[in-house]
Amino acid sequence: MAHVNPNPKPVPPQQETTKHPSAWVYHFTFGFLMIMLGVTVALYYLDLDRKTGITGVNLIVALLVAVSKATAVVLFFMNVKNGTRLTWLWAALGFIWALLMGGIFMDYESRAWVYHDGWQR
Amino acid sequence: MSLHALETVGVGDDGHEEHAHQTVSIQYENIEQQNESYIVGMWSFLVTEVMFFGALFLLYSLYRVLYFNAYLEAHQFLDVKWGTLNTMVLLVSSWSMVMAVYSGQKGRRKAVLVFLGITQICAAAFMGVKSIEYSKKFGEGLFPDARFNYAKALTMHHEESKASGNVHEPPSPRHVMAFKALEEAEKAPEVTLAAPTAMATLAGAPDKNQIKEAVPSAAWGTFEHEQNKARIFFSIYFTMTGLHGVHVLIGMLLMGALMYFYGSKHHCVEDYIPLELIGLYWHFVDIVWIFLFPLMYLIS
Amino acid sequence: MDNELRLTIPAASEFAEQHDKLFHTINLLAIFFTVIVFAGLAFMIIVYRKGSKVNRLRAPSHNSWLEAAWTIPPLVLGLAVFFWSANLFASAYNPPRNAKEIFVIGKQWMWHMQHSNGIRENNELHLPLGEPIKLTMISQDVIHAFYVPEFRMQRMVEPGNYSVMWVTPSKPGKYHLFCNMYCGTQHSEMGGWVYVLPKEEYNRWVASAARPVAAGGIGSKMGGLSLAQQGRALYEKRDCASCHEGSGPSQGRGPSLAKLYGQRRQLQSGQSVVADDAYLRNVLYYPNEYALAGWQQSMPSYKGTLSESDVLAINAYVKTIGVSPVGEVGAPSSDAPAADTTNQQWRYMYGGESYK
Amino acid sequence: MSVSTVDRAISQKEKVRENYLNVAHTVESWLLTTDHKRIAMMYLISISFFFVLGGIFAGLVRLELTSPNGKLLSSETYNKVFSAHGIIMVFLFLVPVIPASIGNFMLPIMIGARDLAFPRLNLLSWYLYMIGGGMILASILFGGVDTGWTFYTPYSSIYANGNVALCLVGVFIAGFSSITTGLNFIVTVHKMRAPGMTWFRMPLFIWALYATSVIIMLGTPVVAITLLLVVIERTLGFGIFSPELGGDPVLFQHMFWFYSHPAVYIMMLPALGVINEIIAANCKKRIFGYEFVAFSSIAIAVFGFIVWGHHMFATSQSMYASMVFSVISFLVAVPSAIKVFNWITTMYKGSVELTSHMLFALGFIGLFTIGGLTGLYLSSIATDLHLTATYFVVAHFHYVMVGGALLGFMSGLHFWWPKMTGKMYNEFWGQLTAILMFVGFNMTFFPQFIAGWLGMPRRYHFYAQEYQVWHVASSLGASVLGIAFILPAIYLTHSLIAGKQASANPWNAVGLEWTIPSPPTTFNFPENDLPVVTWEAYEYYKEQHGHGHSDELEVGAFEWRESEEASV
Ligand code: HEA
Ligand code: HEA
Ligand code: HEC
Ligand code: CUA
Ligand SMILES: [Cu+2]
Repeated sequence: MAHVNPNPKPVPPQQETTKHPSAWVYHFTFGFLMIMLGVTVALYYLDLDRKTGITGVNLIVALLVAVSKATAVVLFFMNVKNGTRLTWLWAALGFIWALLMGGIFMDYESRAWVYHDGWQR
Repeated sequence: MSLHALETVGVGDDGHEEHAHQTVSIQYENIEQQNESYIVGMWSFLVTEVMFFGALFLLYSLYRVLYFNAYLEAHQFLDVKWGTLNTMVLLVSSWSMVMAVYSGQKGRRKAVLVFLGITQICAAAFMGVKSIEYSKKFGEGLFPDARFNYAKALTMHHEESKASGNVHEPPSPRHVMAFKALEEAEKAPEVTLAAPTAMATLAGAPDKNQIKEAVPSAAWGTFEHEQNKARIFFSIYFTMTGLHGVHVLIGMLLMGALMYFYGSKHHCVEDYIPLELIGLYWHFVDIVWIFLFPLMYLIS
Repeated sequence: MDNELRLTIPAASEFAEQHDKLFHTINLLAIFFTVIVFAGLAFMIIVYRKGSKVNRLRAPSHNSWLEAAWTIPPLVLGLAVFFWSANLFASAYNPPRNAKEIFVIGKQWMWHMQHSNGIRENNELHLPLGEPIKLTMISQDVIHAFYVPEFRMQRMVEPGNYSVMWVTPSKPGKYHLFCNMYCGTQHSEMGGWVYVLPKEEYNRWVASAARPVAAGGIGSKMGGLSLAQQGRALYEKRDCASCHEGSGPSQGRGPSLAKLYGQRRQLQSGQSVVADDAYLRNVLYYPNEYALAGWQQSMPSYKGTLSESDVLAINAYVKTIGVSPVGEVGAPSSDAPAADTTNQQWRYMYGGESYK
Repeated sequence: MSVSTVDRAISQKEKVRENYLNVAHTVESWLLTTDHKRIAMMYLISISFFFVLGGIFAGLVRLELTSPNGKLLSSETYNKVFSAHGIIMVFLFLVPVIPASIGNFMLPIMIGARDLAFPRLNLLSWYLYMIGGGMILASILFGGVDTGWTFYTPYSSIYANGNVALCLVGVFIAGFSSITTGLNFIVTVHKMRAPGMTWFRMPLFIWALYATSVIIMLGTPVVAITLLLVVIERTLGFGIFSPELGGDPVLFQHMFWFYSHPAVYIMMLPALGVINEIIAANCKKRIFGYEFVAFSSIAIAVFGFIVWGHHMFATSQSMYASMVFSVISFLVAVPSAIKVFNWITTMYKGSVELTSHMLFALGFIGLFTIGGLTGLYLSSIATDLHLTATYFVVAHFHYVMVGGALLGFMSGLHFWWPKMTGKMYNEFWGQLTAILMFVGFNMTFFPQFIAGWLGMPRRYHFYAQEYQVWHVASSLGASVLGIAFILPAIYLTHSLIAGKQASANPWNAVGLEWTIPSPPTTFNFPENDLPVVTWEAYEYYKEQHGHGHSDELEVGAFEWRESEEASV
């Protein structure tokens, strides 16, 4: 039941500037993604935690790799360029998600502060 | 066919005036407003999707902190090779999707069809691999419903790796626990295996306490908690990958529809917006997997 | 119907007295702002009603100073209330060390109390006046909440997790005990009474409660044993000593439990934790989770064989090992005789007409 | 007045004029419509249905509670009844009510668009709502749900009787209906504003709807997935929240309130937005401090996301976390204060007309203030330890949800009813209802503050006798309130049949919606031409001169409208 606008207005001309990038951008991005995939898997077998003795390094590096992959997809594959209004929506989103994460972890992390170092000793 | 050749397929379709065939719905003033609205809409939808999966990632992280050892152990049941393969498949699909969108913008109908075809095949391959993985887990008793049997899985896993000569060390305490628990379970399966889910399955049954008392012997009791933590891992694993799989399936349906339209003569190739929207969606599905893969398969 | 319009409720704990001061301050604040708003509205309606002959010249449409004037006072007042309240809350959070410990177990739909002197009560709690009381509470099924309005205090009672609440009763009387977290069909009947008794009366109650029914007492003390003694009986029944400082065949398999409570323990996982109530409970239920550094984990789990109330008793005993003598124990005892009071529950809790 | 003669002349013409209601009469023309106005009306009807249902459950609750050991219902049934009341009222009534009915109708018109950005999505939203509502209804009718509207684990995931899984799936689907609506609004506000309609020319109602939509988009998916997990845990036995299965039940509360506190602002913000329109129109004045009011909506939306832990002060949540949540709860009260005081100041030097919708709005301000201020007792941790889960909380949230959001809805409904239906209702009955509702409401819920302060726990079927006085008082009030809700059902329905034709602008208000005929045509604007906006929001006076009588004042924007109307 979609109704059609019988006489749509013409698009204002100055808008016709957003260019489609050359296909090579996509091929390079794809290559980058594959390499990063290799890096993640290699990391897993290397197990930096054991190598460096610091717990969590591997997780952090793996997440950094994942974030870089995701960023590549968002920037190039999803072509985020005309997103002026959207950028803040995304920022808001990351902010809100961080709040949820932060709030819950704040609770669980700080529970021990009272019980363990408090009166009971 | 070389890439270049692919890109030039279907040039014959274009060459018309820009946007000439696109219809503008009544609520919009012009085609640009319509297109932008759709794109903003898709992004907003993806925002909700991110929160949707974000909540699950949060659960994942919290339990990972609380039950790290159980995570570490349980993730061994996920096969890194399959996972890597699936990641590769999805990345390829993402690339072919972006190429489809690219071709769509250039108005190359056949190239669109070919690239969408590649994407479809990748998606199908992804689901195929997933179903192999899933059925293996079902077989091992790792599906976290009432029949979840971690003891059996652990024992089988240990024997498997012994048979393949990977393990020389003695079994870990957890394995010992699993053996013991399994032994007991075999002696009195109906009681013991029911234990962890007694509460769940008997919700509302009047004799909850009876079951509770009948259940655990020492070894099983010790193991039950281990099992529960592994069970949480697998619950989260199945929920997240399951929902992701549902998204892949939906993507496949959408792409199917799209291919139908691009294949049929009446469709106007100028209207590449649906293609672009589905492309965005598909990349999002890909991104979710980009995070799922290291978090689920690569715990160290 | 109780025809008296009661607007106050006794403040029967030290916290309650503090609480009421805060409460009434917020009351004043709320009334103040409500009056401002209502008076403001009334003024505007009356003076500027349509058709009234007043000056409407130069009506303002914005004024940042004015905005600040009604942003900052609520902010400041709100923060003041917050600091007061948070302070009070913090003081109500950690029980003093000398608090008398009582264990509470919630289950659908009754309360079970275990005093450290061995007295057990169902749906009733007797407390001495003026002594700080620490309630360590856990649920066997869903979440409940232990609520005594006169104490102005409640805490959720969660499964798998001890929660602590403490009060210093400051007024003798008989007060309602409510379960204040929705827990199923008979949620509204999961409650009873809290008796705050002056010292002598309390001691008399203890004596009578300890005496068996046959001897004219209430008989809520099991076999005349203290909680630690009951725990000791269980400890012996389960043969914990065979590993812990015992003399049996597996002697020395487990660490000595002497003076364990409150110590810092090093775990195999690298963590170090304090041996508090939660630790003692979790070791019994999930020993492998709390495997000690330097020990071969071999302790079995007692989940399913020891109920929450058994665990509380055993741990009451464990806390005394190497600290104070507990005394010989007679026959081993089982779980408390949890009389099913639900039938008469309404009459018991709320009095008046008979139940159904 | 010359204006009304013009109006009357127009309304004569309107008798035959085509509008969105009479373009087609078939059932499909409704069920398959993509017209936002028709969808809004379908929403209005279905939401009203669920409100009556929820109201009947409320009546049962009040009836049962007149006696401390009520025998009308068994405990199990009582629990199912108040759960049904809460679930229906929150998920099927108050969350969608203003956005999906009034908002759906007014948003495109007020920003000057022919429809929402995605009309078909809008229709889908209604179908999702109906499917979700149907499932919730089915779960209540077959088996019932006795978890309360909060679905706390492990009770809901393991112990509860009844049809919890079906109900949760229903809530899940209803959640997607609000997500689709929110998404549609966001895109519409971003992309569909008429030429000249800048962000700061938008009516404040639109700002409120926008903030609401952002909350919906960011919060609803979280609760959707959380409830889905409970369903999975309950049906398949996956372990997530149940301690029996190694999970953490308090985690559920975190996830639930992460949505459900923002959700209370989903319910509140649209009502707060409506009030701006009413106050401006009935004082014939621009809203005082427009920017402050606009940004306070955004501030509430953002801060609203970080206070959820104030529902968990009595749980094992850590002391420090509780304090953080508490202090932010005090902060979130400030933007609300800004709104309240700006409204009062708006009336200063206005020309206040006590129409029925204005009476509702005034009642709203008073009751929201009381409700909001009692929220402060609860966000202060020490007092919350006494008051949490007592009738004090019940009274608090009815003050904000019924006294606030519901009266806000009534106010908006009365304000825009002529526009939506093209008919005038009886003003006397409207005013009477507003007063009756205010009185009945206070009679119902004020006693509950006292009962709560005396320690009366909520969700109690049986209770101690000393609370009976307050319960009886409350039930008495509820009967007045019940009557007050029956009245509009009568006179509004009557207006549809026998009401006077409404003119294009019966309240002499400004705003795009009053420039078009009542009821509007299918694509809202004459000749489908979008208006070009050259004026600010609430431009009631172009310039001021003279003193005293409001009738002497020049109503600037109105002059402009007169000439517009001539062309209709
Ligand atoms: C529309 C819905 C709505 C709204 C708007 C609010 C608004 C607020 N709510 Fe409420 N709330 C609920 C619906 C709502 N609430 C519901 C449904 C529950 C119960 C859920 C359940 O358990 O079932 C609940 C429960 C609830 C609790 C938990 C109680 C408990 O279970 O223990 C708390 C605690 O902090 C709280 C606080 C607040 C605060 C601080 C505000 C603030 O936003 C209020 C701000 C407004 C004002 C303050 C008034 C105007 C200001 C002035 C006139 C200036 C003066 C101001 C100052 C001095 C600061 N609410
Ligand atoms: C939008 C939300 C909303 C609305 C409008 C209402 C409206 C009302 N509510 Fe409700 N209420 C909640 C949301 C709401 N409530 C929630 C979330 C809970 C918590 C549930 C839980 O604990 O899980 C709750 C709980 C709740 C309780 C506590 C139950 C308990 O804890 O045991 C009570 C008790 O008095 C109550 C009463 C009322 C009354 C009298 C009305 C009245 O305002 C209703 C008036 C309306 C009508 C009566 C309908 C219209 C009238 C007719 C169609 C005429 C025919 C009907 C009759 C004559 C009966 N509600
Ligand atoms: C089969 C041997 C065995 C039995 C029986 C046994 N334990 Fe243990 N227990 C151990 C071992 C070994 C450890 C230390 C390693 C560990 O924590 O698993 C331990 C640790 C403990 C600890 C923690 C000690 C610390 O220093 O932190 C407590 C408390 C405890 N046991 C109590 C009990 C109680 C009470 C019982 C009886 C109900 C019991 N144990 C039965 C072997 C046993
Ligand atoms: Cu136990 Cu409510
Ligand atoms: Cu809240």
